[in-house]
Amino acid sequence: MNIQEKTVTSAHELLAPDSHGKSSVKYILLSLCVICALLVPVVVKDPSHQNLAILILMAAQLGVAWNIVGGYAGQVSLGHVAFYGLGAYTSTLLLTQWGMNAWLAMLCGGILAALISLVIGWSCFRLNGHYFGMATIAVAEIIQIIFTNWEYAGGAVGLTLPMDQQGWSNMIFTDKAPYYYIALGLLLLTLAVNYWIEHSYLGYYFRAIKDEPDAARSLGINLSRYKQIAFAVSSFFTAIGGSLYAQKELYIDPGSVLHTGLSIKMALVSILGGVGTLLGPVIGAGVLTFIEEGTRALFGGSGRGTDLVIYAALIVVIAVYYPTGVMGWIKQFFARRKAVRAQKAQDAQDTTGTQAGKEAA
Amino acid sequence: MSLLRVESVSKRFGGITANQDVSFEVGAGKIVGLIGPNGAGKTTMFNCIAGYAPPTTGEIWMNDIKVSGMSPEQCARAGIGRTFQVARTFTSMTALENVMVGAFLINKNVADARQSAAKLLSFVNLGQFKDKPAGSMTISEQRRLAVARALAVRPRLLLMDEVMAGLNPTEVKETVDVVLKIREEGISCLIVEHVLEGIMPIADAIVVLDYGKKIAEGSPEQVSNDPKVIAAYLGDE
Amino acid sequence: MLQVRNLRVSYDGVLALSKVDIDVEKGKIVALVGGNGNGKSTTLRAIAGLNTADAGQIIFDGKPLEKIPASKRVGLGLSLVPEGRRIFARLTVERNLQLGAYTRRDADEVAESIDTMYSLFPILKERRYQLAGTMSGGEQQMLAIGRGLMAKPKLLLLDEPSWGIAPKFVTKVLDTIQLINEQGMSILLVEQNLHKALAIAHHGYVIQTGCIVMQGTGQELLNNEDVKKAYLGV
Amino acid sequence: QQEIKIGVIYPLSGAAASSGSEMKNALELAADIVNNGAKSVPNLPFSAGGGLPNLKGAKIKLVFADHQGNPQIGATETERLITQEKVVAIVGAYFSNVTATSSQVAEKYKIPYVNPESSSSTLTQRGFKWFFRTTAHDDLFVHNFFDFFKELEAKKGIKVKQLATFNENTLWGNETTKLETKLAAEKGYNLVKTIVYPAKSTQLTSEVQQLKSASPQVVMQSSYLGDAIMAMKTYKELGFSPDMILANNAGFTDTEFRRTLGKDADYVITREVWSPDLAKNNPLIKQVNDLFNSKYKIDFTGNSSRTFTGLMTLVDAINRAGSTEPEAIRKALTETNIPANKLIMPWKGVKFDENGQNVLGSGILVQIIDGKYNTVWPFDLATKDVVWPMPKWDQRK
Amino acid sequence: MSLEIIIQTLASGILIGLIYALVAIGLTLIFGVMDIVNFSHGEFLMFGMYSSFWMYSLFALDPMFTLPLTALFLFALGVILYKLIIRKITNAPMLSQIFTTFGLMMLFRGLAQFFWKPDFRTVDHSVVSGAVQVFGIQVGMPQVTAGVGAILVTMGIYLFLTKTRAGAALEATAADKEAAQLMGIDSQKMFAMAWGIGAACAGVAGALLSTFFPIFPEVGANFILIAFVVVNLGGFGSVIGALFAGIIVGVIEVMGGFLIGPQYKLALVLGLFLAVLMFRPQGLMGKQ
Ligand SMILES: Nc1ncnc2c1ncn2[C@@H]1O[C@H](COP(=O)(O)OP(=O)(O)OP(=O)(O)O)[C@@H](O)[C@H]1O
Ligand SMILES: Nc1ncnc2c1ncn2[C@@H]1O[C@H](COP(=O)(O)OP(=O)(O)OP(=O)(O)O)[C@@H](O)[C@H]1O
Ligand SMILES: [Mg+2]
Ligand SMILES: [Mg+2]
Repeated sequence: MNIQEKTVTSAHELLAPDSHGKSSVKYILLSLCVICALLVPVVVKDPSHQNLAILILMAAQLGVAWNIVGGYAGQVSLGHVAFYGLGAYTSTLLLTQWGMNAWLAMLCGGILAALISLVIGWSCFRLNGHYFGMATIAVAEIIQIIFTNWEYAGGAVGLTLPMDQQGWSNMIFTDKAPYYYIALGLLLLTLAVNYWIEHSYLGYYFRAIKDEPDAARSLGINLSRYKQIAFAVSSFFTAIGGSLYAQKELYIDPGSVLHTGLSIKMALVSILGGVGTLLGPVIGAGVLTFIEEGTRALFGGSGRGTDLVIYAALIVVIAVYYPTGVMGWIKQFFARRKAVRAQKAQDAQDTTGTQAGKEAA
Repeated sequence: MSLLRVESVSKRFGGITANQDVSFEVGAGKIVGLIGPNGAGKTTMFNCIAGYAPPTTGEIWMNDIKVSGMSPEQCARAGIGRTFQVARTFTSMTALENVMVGAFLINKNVADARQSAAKLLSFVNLGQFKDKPAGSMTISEQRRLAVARALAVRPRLLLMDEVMAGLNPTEVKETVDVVLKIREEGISCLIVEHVLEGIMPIADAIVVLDYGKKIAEGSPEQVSNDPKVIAAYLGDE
Repeated sequence: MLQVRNLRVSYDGVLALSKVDIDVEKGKIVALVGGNGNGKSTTLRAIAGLNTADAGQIIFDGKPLEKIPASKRVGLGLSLVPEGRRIFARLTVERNLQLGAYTRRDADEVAESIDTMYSLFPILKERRYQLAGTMSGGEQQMLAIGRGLMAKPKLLLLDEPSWGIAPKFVTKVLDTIQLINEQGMSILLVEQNLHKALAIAHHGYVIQTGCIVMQGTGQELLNNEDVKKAYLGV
Repeated sequence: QQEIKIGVIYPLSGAAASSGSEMKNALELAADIVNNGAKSVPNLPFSAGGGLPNLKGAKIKLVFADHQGNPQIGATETERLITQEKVVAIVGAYFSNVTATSSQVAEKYKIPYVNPESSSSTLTQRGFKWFFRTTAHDDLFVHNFFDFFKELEAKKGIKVKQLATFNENTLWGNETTKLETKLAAEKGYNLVKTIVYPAKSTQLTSEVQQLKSASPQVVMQSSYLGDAIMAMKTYKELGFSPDMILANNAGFTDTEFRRTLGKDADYVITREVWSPDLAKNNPLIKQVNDLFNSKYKIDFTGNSSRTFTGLMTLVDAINRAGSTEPEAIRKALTETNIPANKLIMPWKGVKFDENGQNVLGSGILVQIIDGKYNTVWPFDLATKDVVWPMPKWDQRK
Repeated sequence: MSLEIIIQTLASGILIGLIYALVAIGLTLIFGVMDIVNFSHGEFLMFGMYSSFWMYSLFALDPMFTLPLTALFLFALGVILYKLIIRKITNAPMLSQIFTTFGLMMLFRGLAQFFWKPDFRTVDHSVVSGAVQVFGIQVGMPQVTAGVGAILVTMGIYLFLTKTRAGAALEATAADKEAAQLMGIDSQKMFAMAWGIGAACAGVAGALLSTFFPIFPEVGANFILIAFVVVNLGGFGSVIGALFAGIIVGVIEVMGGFLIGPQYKLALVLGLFLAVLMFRPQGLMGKQ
């Protein structure tokens, strides 16, 4: 199996491709990005556009969370929707049935998902590559069946959140702006954790496990422990993303929060942006959501599925021509530029060299 | 005092017996060569010691710790470092990062790990490849990288599987120097090697396997004059 | 029989070979020597078609090879025993040998060749139904050589055939190489066991950082002071 | 000239696209009638054409959106329709779970939402102010079943005792199962088997085998088309013939159901809301259906006729409001009172209660006989007598 | 549970299982040779069904008679798809391969809907219809035909892979593409062939199914998950494994549905599949 994803080492490299010294530039750039992001709801007033921005943030957050286990640690989970659904269901049930504070409920959902991921991981991590991916699909599918048939959780009918009980403690709002800030905050938090992991020994361990698990063991790395750490962190954030979905749409059912297609989408977001890179999923989410919403707005009314055809065709084209995602493409771009520059320098040297030679002769 | 004790180890794969009742010892700070014809069971013995393939019968001890039956990662923690006959480098990482992964076992701090990894790379003469992706290094370079990586876990015993294969005599000499430096650090080495110029001059002892059985043991001179070894392995030259 | 002119090859933009010229005459053994990472394997891979050349010509039997894919070159009589064995790990030993003769049509002749390989490397016969991947390193190397010979090529490219082979057998492998050469097969040999390799080679090339820097008969090179210092550890 | 934008949101692609496209046709027909008139149906409101009289002949313009059967997309698209396309009202969304999320968005923006065909009873229990449903819901439909049994016994002397339910496992099938179980117990029927099967099964052998072992008199079934066809084929294959198959619409009323199964579809009774043979009582039905058929080469179905009616109800309200102000439309909707003879449905009219539920809607039961749907209940609308029991498979010609 | 019911469920399980196997074999073949999981495989099945349907409805040709044609179409489709798209991603990372075939899945569904409408279609009068009576139980004639067809095709593929030169070449390419080239095997040709045969298998399965299963653009979705389970359970790349796994899955599904409750039948199959993987991580017949 070919899991040798090309890895761009860090956002650092990308933001300042050939300047390790200029880290202040990097921080200024980053803060600029964050400030811009903070201003979006102030500038963009149209709720539908705000909604689009939220969708991008939510997709990005899921992609970043998935990337921890699927990208860095190379354990391609195709059943992450299980955690998404667990998060959504847990927080919704705690909120509606037990009157718990929504933020606390969200946290509980995350913790529960992380715990369950430990159980799943314990049994599935013996499997390699496609077997692992398939097993995660199976687990997600089983969880969907359980929720579909579980009366307490609303079964196939689903659960509704009280639309009229708005406020911060219930995390229910009429306006889009609060959702936007929550989604943004969540994304930044996930990114921060991801950044920390990437730059700590964990990041190195994850990549080692992905490249050569056998060799990693000879260096004292307990494979299942570190895979489980990656899986649990990833599930935690995925579940929180699920809770946010429930809080935003105010209605969940197995078809919407436990749908296999969503697992794939989480992976798609990362792949499109660049697997195993910090900011890849964010870019991927932007691109994917734009294509998705754009094609639907333009062609969705035709009634012939034209939007899907175009969307799918675009996906195929991107996958075929940019297999390492946007980040991979950017990296290649810089690498090529560097090579060209080096070549030029070389040529210049050669000519001066030969000239010098001639002169000497 | 001996560091590693292999006590009547046998290893069977289905019908094939790769090791049969093999016992030997590696003393602290010694270099021991493990030689024998192809298929004699040397790599298999490594796998037994490093926890990759537990012996069918017999026991293996590191000082007072019984390592047979432990997992590879436990063995690593018990002080056994190893390289593989097939290089198995982390191909998406740079040479330095490869070594850093090993260094984290001792110290989880990234900056510290980077520093000690850089030292180790120079130690095995790969200093100039620091930032080169490991996947684009030649196979023999990757093997030396694997030595640096294994050293990063600060083992007391280092198992090296054919790190000198594919080197020309000059390069073999360089590598021999590296091995001697490793011994100076107080690390014992158990070396599987077919390049005899690389092992005979420096080994404190040689163990010879044939068809899974130990057929000889002793100093390099003793072994190379042993008719059984000549017949099975060295050939008459 | 083989002429390599001005060969230039790169990996992801990084130059591995900058200027390689090699000639192999019919019925000769030619050795290519050089230090670690200097481009020996890359040269062989380019000749076999696994790496595409950025520039230069490879002419085999009077035919330019640039446009011919690797798989078609085998049919022309060019076979490579690659570095790192590359045997089919999940297939049996015998199946590996059979696949070596993929371009040959006559089943009886192929069976005969397999027997020849078995007599050359008895361990292969003993393990004919074992999965190749579970063989020991040296056994796999023997299998790789045997598989390369099965194609009955006009020119055999050997990349470090003695890698991981026990001393007693190294002699045998090199003897075998000489033997098949005497039977008419031309050979381009990359080998680190320089004493032995140069001893059987009719001609030798020294490659350094992707350039051929020296050539001569095997004996000339063996006696050359620079070669001695750089490669023979003297 | 003013143009009134109405957002319509349906599953135009994905698994339910086939129903979606049918409903889209019905909507386009309705819009066309309102805007351009239709002489052949003089009795239908707005058939004079020329747009809405009270808004100076304003034309209506439908803005279509595709929700792909996905609740989140439903919500997103509704938001887009409201904020980008500035529609004055929404019609949608067929799937109950999508209706749930998309109507929530409309509620938030205070935009009227007319739902012509989602049957989940919970939708009108949410206390929404802007949500109106023209069709009757599952609650009523299931009650119809039991009314039917009672009347069968009273008027025809047929005793029904042993029931089994056989429903698919999405929202619709689950709600139905719950109600059927409850009512069976309340009304003293013996429910011998309750089966909930996963939609999109590749085979239904074990399900039918279970039914057969329980040998009920009546199987009450809710299935979409693919499953419905497969179930019937499996019944025949395994020789399972209860006295009655009482289906809950959906797959069993699809044109393809009869075409595929041919004679094997006969004697199935299914709940409907519409049937061409009702034209006997209401000429409008035939007239509008002919119009539909001439344009799209298909007949109305229970779905498309309801969708048509939903849009017409909304148009009626907008016209009475005389304004495109949401609040005015909402008020007009609450005051809706369309008499039976202005509808193409066998209903007593359209009139909403405080939850937005049409209280005058109802269902009918039709039985397939000789490849045609015949209304068999309510008995006063019936065009044919119920065939009971269904002949055994091996005794059919 | 009476004997009759046992036999009946067993028979139904085996028959549907054989279809699963046939769908899965194409998938396992493509995977085995190229290490690519083809998410659009269900759509090959769909195309097979539509091919039968159109020849039936336009020219009144029975799906059984047009089966070879359908196989041929699908073979061509597989080869063309390989040449146009898959060839470019042979060396791409696994994830972008998943991405591609997933995109193809959506694309094919979309195209089918676009051109053929989302309606359910059926072949209502095939030469194979009705039911046959064996051992006191009834089984549908179309199902029996499909089952027999599936066995024949599976055997054919198995013999092809093990007994022919091309089969050996496929196996070698699967093991190591570069080394296979060194043997003189044209790996491009082999990959194209794998896609062709894989698609043709799905096509045959589609043709066999078309006589008793409704045809619609999304029909692939009904089978693909099960096909994946079968491929895994049998062991990626193993044809015989897929055959056995298909039958096992079919039987478990039908039996489990009867004994435990239909709503859990899929969960049961998946649960069992996970349990097997715990003990044999490489599937029943997979190589490690
Ligand atoms: N997993 C396995 N299954 C079956 N046989 C095996 C397995 N692993 C090793 N063997 C056999 O055990 C024997 C010993 O193999 P081992 O790799 O230890 O040899 P070695 O001494 O390292 O040889 P070399 O010098 O050629 O590397 C060989 O004959 C090999 O075929
Ligand atoms: N797959 C690859 N990607 C990138 N660079 C490579 C790759 N393979 C080889 N190289 C580089 O090309 C150069 C020549 O390598 P090559 O393998 O031809 O050397 P060699 O002479 O065969 O060395 P050795 O004696 O170690 O086998 C080296 O600098 C190596 O780093
Ligand atoms: Mg070995
Ligand atoms: Mg080399």
